[in-house]
Amino acid sequence: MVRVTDEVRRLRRRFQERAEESHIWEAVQLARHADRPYTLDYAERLFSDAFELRGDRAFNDDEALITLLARYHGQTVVAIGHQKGRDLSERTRRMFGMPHPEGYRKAIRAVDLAQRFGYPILTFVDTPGAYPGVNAEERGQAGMIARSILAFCQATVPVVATIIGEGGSGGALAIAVGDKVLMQENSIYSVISPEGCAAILWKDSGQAKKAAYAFRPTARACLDLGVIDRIVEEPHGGAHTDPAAAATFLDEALRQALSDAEQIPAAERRAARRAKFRQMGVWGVVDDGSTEAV
Amino acid sequence: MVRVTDEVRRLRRRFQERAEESHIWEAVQLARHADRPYTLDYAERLFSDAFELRGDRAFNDDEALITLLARYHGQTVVAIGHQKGRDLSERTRRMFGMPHPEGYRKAIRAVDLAQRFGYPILTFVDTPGAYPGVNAEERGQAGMIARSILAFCQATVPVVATIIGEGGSGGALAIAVGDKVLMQENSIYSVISPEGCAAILWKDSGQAKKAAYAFRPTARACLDLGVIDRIVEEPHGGAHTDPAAAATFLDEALRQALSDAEQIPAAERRAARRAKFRQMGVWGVVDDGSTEAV
Amino acid sequence: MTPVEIDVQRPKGDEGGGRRHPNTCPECRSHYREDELRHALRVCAQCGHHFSVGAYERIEQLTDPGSFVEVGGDLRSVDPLAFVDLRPYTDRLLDAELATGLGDSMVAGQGRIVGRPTALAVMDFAFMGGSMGSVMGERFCLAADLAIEQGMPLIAVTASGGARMQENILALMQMAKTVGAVDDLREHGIPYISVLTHPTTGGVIASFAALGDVVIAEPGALLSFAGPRVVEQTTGEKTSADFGRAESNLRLGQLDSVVPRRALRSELAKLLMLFSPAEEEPTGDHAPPPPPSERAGLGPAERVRNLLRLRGRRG
Amino acid sequence: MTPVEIDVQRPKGDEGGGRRHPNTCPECRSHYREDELRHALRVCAQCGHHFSVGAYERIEQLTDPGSFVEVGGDLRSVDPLAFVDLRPYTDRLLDAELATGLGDSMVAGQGRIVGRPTALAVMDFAFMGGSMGSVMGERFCLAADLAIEQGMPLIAVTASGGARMQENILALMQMAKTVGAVDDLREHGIPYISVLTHPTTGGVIASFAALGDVVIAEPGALLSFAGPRVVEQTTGEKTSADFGRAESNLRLGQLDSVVPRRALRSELAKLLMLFSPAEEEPTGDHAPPPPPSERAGLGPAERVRNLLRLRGRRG
Ligand SMILES: [Zn+2]
Ligand SMILES: [Zn+2]
Repeated sequence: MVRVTDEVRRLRRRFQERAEESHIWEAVQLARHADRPYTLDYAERLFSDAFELRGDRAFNDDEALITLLARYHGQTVVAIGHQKGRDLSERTRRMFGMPHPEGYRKAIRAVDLAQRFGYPILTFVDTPGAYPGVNAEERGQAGMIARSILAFCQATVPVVATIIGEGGSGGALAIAVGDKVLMQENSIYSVISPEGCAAILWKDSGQAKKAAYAFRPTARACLDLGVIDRIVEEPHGGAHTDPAAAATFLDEALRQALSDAEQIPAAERRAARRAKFRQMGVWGVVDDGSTEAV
Repeated sequence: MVRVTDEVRRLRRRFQERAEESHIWEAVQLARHADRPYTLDYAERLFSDAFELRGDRAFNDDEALITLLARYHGQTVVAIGHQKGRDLSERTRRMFGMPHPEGYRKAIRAVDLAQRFGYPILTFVDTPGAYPGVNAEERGQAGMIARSILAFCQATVPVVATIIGEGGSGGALAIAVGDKVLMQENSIYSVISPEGCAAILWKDSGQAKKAAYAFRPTARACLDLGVIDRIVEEPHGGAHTDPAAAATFLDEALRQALSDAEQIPAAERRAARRAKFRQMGVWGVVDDGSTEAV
Repeated sequence: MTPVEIDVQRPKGDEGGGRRHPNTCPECRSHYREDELRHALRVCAQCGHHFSVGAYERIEQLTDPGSFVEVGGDLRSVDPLAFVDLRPYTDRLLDAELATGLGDSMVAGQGRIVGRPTALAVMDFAFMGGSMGSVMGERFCLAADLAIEQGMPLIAVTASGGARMQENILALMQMAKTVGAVDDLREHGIPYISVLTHPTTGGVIASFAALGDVVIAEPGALLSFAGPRVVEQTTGEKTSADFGRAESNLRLGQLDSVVPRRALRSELAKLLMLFSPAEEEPTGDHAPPPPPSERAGLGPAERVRNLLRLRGRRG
Repeated sequence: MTPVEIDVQRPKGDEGGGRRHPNTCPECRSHYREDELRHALRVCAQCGHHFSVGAYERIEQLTDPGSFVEVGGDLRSVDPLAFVDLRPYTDRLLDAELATGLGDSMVAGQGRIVGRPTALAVMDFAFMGGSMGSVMGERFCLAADLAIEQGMPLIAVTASGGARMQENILALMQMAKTVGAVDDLREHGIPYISVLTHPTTGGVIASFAALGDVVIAEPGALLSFAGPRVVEQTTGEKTSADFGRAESNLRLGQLDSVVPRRALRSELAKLLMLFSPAEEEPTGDHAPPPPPSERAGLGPAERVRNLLRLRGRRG
């Protein structure tokens, strides 16, 4: 009695067929690879000049999230990205790419700057999630994530978001609401980490692999579900095997996506972006006539 | 050789003549009188309904500055005011009306709300100044005052500011940029407290009375200098002798000022408010021909 | 109990374990008959503890009798990912609907509060821990659509453990989708009041719930992005007893007000008045909340019919 | 020394008292000839201490030779309040002009940096402690006007103890007036870069100085609303050695960057490029700062002539 569309049936069949595909766990591992290129690695290769915009003008400068004013193919853009660290000291300083509210406040400031000068925004998403600490909570982690999402909704400049590693939960989405959303081939994007999902649903975080198979945080699943617009190729073996090649693939995809986003008239862009996300979701309708099972 | 206008000469003569008028120090004392009505005392009498908007959505709720959504003569307004305390406990809680950055951030939030819904803004200024503590500084006191002033500049809704007690320095100005600026008869408005001025210029804060005579923080001087638009009458002996009567005088002045501010077309209001403050200041011009001494 | 709850539920007064009766106060152990608890708006007469309130009962508490009309009541979650953890998602959905009589974790529609029309989006924690999936997101958007179409405010009442893991990335996208609806409200100058009840955490508090033009909460409600258990397990930090509680959130600048349930209807009526145009002076009488009665909108008969259909399908 | 300074000056390395020669480094006691210090951009070769730089010398350091044209140079402070403290305000003004050769605490105008046109508003701490009165406020607005009229960015370089008490409420209003100019820049989409140097406090940091689209500071600069002495005297709190310093402000989120003086010109050139339209690719060469030379704009002869006039008037 719940009427579902052919599209839902197709999705279910596709996912059931691919139940054990090895790529899922491989992607989880590659997305988290210690040598995977981070935001600044791509910034160095993509931008001819860059100036780091630091600080939230309220509390501190959260180095887990960086914002840049940068020149990209002769055009000024604002870049916003999570930033993990390479060695232990940098990892600690950057909190493993997990922002506090101040990081999102800085992102909002960067969006505001882009908006005032009409600069396109490029975001690079790579976080296990927002930092789940007492101080972060006390300073309004939830509200600041919400306000960051809202800032991206309100922007009338072109926004292209790319998941370049871990797209973890609301902490990722906070800077991932774009006119175009891309995912690198071996990046992951999910509502919770596989470990977190396993801990809750299987009552055992050791079942992360099982959880990953079940909830499919892969680029391919996201594309199938209409959540992203394009998968960006990586060098064979993953982006870390050849960062320069990965940057070249990313560059080509970003230029195309930016060009597509720029086609949308500025006056319609906010409504169009809203409409894009409005259609995300799958549901059925209770219906007297139908006999279709989910 | 510095050419000055007749207006400057008039001002100087006027102030020199009034050098010792007793009202200056009386106003300083009345403005700080322990029983003087505060923002909430007027809010109770002026508004038929009110809902307190609390919190800066970032760090805390600064009770030295309050913001209200309120109904004023059948129209919804946003009210923003410093709030001193009556007894020691309330005074401590409200930091004697001296806001931290969070207070100004809350004010900015209230301005944003007013702006989005087209509600006029009424402000009530009554502070010795922004709180000069280490924590306030570390959380960006200066920048937040600047951003609050900017928010008032940017608003396109009508803004009426009234100095109801102490208008102390940048902490007062942060919420005092209005289309119309009023001062109660016995309120004061100055760049620094008389004590602070005395401590710096006379090297002796005990010389506050002398400083007050010199720098004239009175409503009359502010009116003469073009800084305010109107002096609001108080009951004989000061507002504290009859708060209800003081509220009635204030009500009449606010209605008139609000009505005047509403005459300015919304599209011109931001530029008009900017122009109003742009003309504040007095200077001379180096000129070959002139022989006029300052 | 749904899986989501383990993230957000902090035992209150009964750490010793053991299932308490749902009508026994977890704070003071007072026990109430169902009708007396319902009549008391599910507030403990002894200690003021606020029990959970279902979506339809909340709507009864707040709106004028007979004024509520539901939208999107025919939407149902499906299972595009063919998600199976310890049990299939489709089984969990069916159980939730059978147990609660709800089609999902939010009821959307419009009604009147002391005479003033308003759109409503009310969550129910009993449906899979108030988790946010595709249906909840769409229902919230439908409520926002109503508000925009008819030029009336939107009031959301939340209770949620966060996003629904079984819909994974689609659940996450509901954060963007619902915030987009808030953006739509803002672009149209429509007032939006958010009422946070125990618990509101995860993806819900980090999206539309935090973005009310006015944000109020019920006393004692846990309101945080990460629940206390996640914080302690992930960071090793200890959380205090008032961690994430409404009162802490008020002190920390995240809320405009903490309003006891008995005052909620009149406070919302005042806000609706304040957000109404200057010409329109308040006309409604400030009557006390209507006595509990049959829920408005979709009738119980129709609800049961839907349930039977679903059961029939699975049987 | 002007009165304002006692608010902001924290002795550095010479608490023992005693006047040091202005070309003796307060940090490491190295002493420099005037020409070598000037050539070194007034940065101590031994320890990196940044000495104060006058407004015209700063303009020389930053702009392409001969490119600077001043506006508002003929404005002079007057004394509407007939203000007398231990000395009349008019005497203080005259002394300041004679001592510094400046008409007030800010020089405004336009110039080019590595070929890119920009408006400039540069403060001088030597003129009454860089205090902000009516003339400074108007000059800042004139610089903003220039930027808007010619569609070029505005760069402000600040050094100030705050508002000028002798103009009392008119000085306070310069905060609103200069922020209004920033609002004007924003409404016109004009980039605004704020460079904060030691010290920038009080009404200046709490108005236009804090509002740059990009805010950078020189190393070690004291940047606070209340100076450390006021904080300690008013609240009884102790201030640490790094209280209000540029490096603290960077850590606390108030700055985008702390830029050593030697890198300032090239960093500003990069920002001017980044803020330039997409069509226009950078053309200027990234040449090193020009050697010290006669200041651009209003010539020294003219400046001296003005001084003599003023002196003549008073004599
Ligand atoms: Zn109880
Ligand atoms: Zn040195």
